[in-house]
Amino acid sequence: MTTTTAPAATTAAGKPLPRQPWNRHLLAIAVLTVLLIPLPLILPPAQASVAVRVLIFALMSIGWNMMSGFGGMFSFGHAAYFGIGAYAGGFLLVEHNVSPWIGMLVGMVIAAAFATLIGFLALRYKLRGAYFALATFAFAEMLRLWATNSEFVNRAVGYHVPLRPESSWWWMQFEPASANYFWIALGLTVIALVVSVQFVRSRAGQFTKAARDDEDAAAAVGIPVMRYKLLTMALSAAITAVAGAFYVQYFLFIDPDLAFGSSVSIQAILPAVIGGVATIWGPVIGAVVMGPLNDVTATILRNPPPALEFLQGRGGLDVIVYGALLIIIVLLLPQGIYGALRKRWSRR
Amino acid sequence: MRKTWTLSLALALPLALAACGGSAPAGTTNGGGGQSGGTIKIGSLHPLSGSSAADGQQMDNGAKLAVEAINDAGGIKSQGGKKLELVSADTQGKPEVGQSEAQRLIQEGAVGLVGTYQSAVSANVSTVAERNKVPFVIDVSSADSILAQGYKNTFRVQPSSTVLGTSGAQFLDQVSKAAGKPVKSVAILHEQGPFGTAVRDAFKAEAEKSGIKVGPAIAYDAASVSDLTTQVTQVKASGADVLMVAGYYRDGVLAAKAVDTVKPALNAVYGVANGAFDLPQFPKEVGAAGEGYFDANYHADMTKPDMQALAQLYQSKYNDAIRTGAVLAYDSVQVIAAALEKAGSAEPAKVRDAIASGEVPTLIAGPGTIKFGPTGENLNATPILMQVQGGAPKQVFPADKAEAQPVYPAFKSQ
Amino acid sequence: MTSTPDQDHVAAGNGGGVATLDPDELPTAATRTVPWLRIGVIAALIVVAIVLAYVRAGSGVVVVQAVTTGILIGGIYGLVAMGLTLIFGVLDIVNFAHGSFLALALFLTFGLTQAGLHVYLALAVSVPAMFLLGVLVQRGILAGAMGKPLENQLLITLGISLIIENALLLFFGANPRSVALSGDRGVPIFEAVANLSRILAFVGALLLAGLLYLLLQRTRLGTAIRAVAANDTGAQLVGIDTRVIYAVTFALGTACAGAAGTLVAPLVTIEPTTGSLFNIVAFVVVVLGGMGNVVGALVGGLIIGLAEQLGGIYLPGQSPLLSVFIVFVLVLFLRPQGLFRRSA
Amino acid sequence: MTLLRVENLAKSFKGLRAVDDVSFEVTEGSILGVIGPNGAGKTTMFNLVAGALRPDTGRVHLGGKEITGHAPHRITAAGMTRTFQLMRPFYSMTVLENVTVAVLAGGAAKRTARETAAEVIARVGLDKWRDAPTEGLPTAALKRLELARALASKPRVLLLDEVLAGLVPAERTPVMELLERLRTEDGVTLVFVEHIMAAVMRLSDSVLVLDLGRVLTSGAPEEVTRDPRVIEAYLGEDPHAKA
Repeated sequence: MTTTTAPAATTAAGKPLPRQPWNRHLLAIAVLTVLLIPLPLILPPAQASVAVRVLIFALMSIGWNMMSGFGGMFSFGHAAYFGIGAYAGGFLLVEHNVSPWIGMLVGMVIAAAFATLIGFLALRYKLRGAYFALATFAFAEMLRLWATNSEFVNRAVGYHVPLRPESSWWWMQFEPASANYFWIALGLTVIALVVSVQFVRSRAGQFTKAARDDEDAAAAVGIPVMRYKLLTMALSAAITAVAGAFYVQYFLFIDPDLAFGSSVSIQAILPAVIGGVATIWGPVIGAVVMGPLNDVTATILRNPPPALEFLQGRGGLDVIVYGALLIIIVLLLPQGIYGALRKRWSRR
Repeated sequence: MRKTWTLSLALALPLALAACGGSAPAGTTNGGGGQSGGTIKIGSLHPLSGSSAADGQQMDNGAKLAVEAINDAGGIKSQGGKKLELVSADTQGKPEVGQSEAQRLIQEGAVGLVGTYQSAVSANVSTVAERNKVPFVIDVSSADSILAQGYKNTFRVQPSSTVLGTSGAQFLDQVSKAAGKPVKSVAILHEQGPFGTAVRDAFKAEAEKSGIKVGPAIAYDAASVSDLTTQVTQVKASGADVLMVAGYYRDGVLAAKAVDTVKPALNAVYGVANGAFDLPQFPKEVGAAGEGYFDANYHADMTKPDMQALAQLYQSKYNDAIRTGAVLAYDSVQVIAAALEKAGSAEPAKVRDAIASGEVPTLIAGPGTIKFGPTGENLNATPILMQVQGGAPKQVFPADKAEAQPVYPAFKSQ
Repeated sequence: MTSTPDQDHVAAGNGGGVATLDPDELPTAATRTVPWLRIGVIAALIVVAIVLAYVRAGSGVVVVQAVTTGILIGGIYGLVAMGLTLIFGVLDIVNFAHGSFLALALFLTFGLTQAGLHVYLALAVSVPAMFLLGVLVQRGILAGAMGKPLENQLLITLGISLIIENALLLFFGANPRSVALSGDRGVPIFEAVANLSRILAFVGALLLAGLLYLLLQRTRLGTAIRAVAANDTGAQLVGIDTRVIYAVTFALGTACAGAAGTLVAPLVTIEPTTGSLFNIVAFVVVVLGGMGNVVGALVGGLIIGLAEQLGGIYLPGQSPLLSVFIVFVLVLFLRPQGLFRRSA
Repeated sequence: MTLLRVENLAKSFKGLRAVDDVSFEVTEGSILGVIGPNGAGKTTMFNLVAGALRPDTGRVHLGGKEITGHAPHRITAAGMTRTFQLMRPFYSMTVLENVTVAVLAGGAAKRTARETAAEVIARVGLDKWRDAPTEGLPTAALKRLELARALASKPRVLLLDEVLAGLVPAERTPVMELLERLRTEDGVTLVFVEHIMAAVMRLSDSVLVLDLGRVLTSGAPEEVTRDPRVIEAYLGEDPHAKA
């Protein structure tokens, strides 16, 4: 009767529970932050602005990854949340002289509310996969079209952030090459990373992952699936909205295409997929790789090595190279860079 | 623990690499020039790829020709004959790319910038220019809002949307009255962006002053429109005797095709700053249907011998007909060069002051030289009226710029 | 099994509703029944929309013109969407490169007409050429991404479209080009008019939809394609080489883009980015018609064409795309499986 | 005392009556076996009771409270949990994580959840696989995981959908022993759908026979299996032969 797999409670006590990676992630974030703080002081200003752009990408993508990676709800419309963040910041600052920090918070709240609304509709009507993705896309596009034609948000003109005579933390405005921009972006990204670590290890995060893996089974163990999916979407939207709000203050300008265009949604997806979907580090690694890529190819082609001289000055070539690299990376590393690395580590 | 460190390293490494990859060329340029070296750099920011690449490449070529002309004439004489060097950048038509490219050009030592075609990109670049205190001369970008920021370092050679719309309405009124058939009502078809709406508003205000009835004003989305037949049918139903069209190239062609199909009873199709009607390829694309189309637009002055020479040079060098955008870029570089000459220094702040107080001859048709007002707007920027005659756009009004007489009503059949 | 764990799990997570494709497409007798009721409801809604447009515009001519234009444009949207829906239905790929294939065909047609060929004879070259390219792209690039998550495929096809569009820019320059159809003129339809070239493109779209339908319903290849769409593992078990079917289907879809490119060449300004104009609308049409449903794509195209044109009357000053997306979202929520696909 | 009471449950799919006027009661601490030929409506009935489907008519009471049409997670919270016929683990997680999620969903504190989960895992005999990813786990282990996950939410009523299917006979016995212990030690009430008659005969206090969506008969296992109508429903197949 007694087989090897028979319930023998005695073995349970001896085996220690496996360690969880969360604290290691947090430690890595801390180490990385310390390493990166001096970066803007080392980099030439043009590259420092690339670094800021990388951080904006990372921030957008950390948001996307939360909903679409950990939550499994593929969003092709994160431009909606990015744009809401950007417009909230721009609108409040330009029209009502409100600090960008407050604008950022307001943007987060509105984006979260909008995401909850879209999520409720999409989940209520049981949209999944490509259908869900296209629904999110449609909402982002509708926002873009609305903003383009709405007097309320200054139509297609959008907003210019007025320049201030002096640097100010409260107004988030500094000298153009100031390291402060990088540090703010770094701070926001680090917060977003910590939030995503804490989210994944939290009850909500575990429930969300369970619901992604199997919705019915999750409901059967007692998880209110809808509630946690909406929560995840709201959090995801809020993070991406932060990226939008910062974008406006850094680039000092926003218009409907920049805020809600479909290329924005792609920019939110790209780093996570390249770096590794549903991993903490994927969006960051992806942003670091893809962010400067355009500039690097453009730079190389501007002053090409002798072998490639014939390519100099041909418009569009850098984009071709970019497209080719994109395909190669996605084909060779379908689980993303971090996904591939992790696989190697765990095999060891 | 080891994993953590490896990870940190793996993350830090690409950043560092990217930085190196980016900075290497910057290093080479430091060796090659800057202000202390042999050349003075001027940045050219245009969309060399993307949907506006055709115009962007034209404009970049125009800027190149200007630099060559100045260098061939002995460079900047007040600075010992120093040569100019044009550093071109591709904005891809994207504001954020335009912004970082502008930053890069300034970092590489550009003492002035010209650009950029799209209003959104120009707006972003103007901010960069203002913060770095480097002069930026806008060749093409008509949105009024760009110069409404009170920036001190942004100048615009071409007329603003408001000027275009206002002059457009005046020209129409004058030409039709001269022909003895004053315009009674105008229907408007315009793209829905800031450009189209600003032109519409200015045109409407001015036309109504002259007692012309304006309406309906129909907007369309230039990026996605694929047919304008229904809109033109609305115009036909309204009974307007002139159709005003404010838009870009592709939609301008669609409008012309729709007019040809629907055949409304119009005395004229009248573009204001239309991106199609005054281009040489427009009659080729729509054929006889384009005959008689007006366009009130800033335009290269083909009555000037210098302009004719430049057009020939462009044709022989790039095997393409020069467009006004390229001429504006050419002029914009001339503006900076003249300022360099006047200031006797390549210091951006001094160049800026010289631009603000200077006066530069232009190849664009207008009442005079390029001269900037307090907001940075070119005070002498006005459009002229063009009309497609005999399969090519001709300057027809005002009389002193006319290559031919305006034909109004433009369509014989009426 | 272990090689594609993700796929299995995703399918399970989806409740099998979306990832596995249209069970209607199985060649059973029941699927041939025409959903008359649904067609009736849609037709009634369209009539109501037209009446409202008339009330709003106050001019019969304008509405007749809008309907005429909407239907003609809709046929073209349907044509572009047919290829897309086929690819989605069988390969489960959201193909972002579809518009750039169309652009490629536009330039090909331009080149051929420059060489003296009549526009519509260019079909004889553009369709096979695009078919071939489709095979190459599928075998060379996309085969490696089959069964991978949505986002991976999306980025790959995005990469392809970036390459094609910018290669066109590189080789042809950015000057807009055009193809003239000799003898093109306005043809009166009731009180409205339409260009001959648009009418011909519309007729071409109908013919192509018919051909594609016959191919899918009446040939062995079509049966195999439908079998793979319904259940690729099952199809494999009965001896269908799914790799061949994937390649052929993708190529067919690309060839549709090729045909569309040639047919619309006289109507549009030919630029590297022209194709992307059609792409977004085509996605909407695909969902509307039911993913994988070729005839549905045609009907969906007509509806979107009408929505766009009538929407311009309802919401003057707004982009016609806004009404397209409003219709889209409504359909998505009320009939997520598309207008012509049964609920599972 | 009656813990689960089902009254006149019915559900149709497109005109087909999958479940038709089914009523039964389960006393606390008892085991009810549900049998019936393929297509008898067992799984549909299960889904109706567990809240995965909403019944057209009829009521479900759990411990005196009506739970008809409640969402599955609310029914779980009310004390009734189910397993799935096809095993449905959270594929991205290890066995321990799977069960931990269920423990957390039951409202346990985060600090102790993993220990509790480990105990449950040990209890169902999954210790060997505890830290393994669910991908590639053998069927027997997955079945136990289904059980462990269901147990983690401390149900008063456990609905088991063919928990023994796919197991070789040697693997069945320990699971059956486990089920019995659940009843005796934990006082869990069990309702299980099963094809394997030996298990039904051994475990059930009473048996419910469904055929074509209706209750054919119910009663003690021995009586039911001798009922000619039951034998008829199984197409002349002697149900005892399966054992």
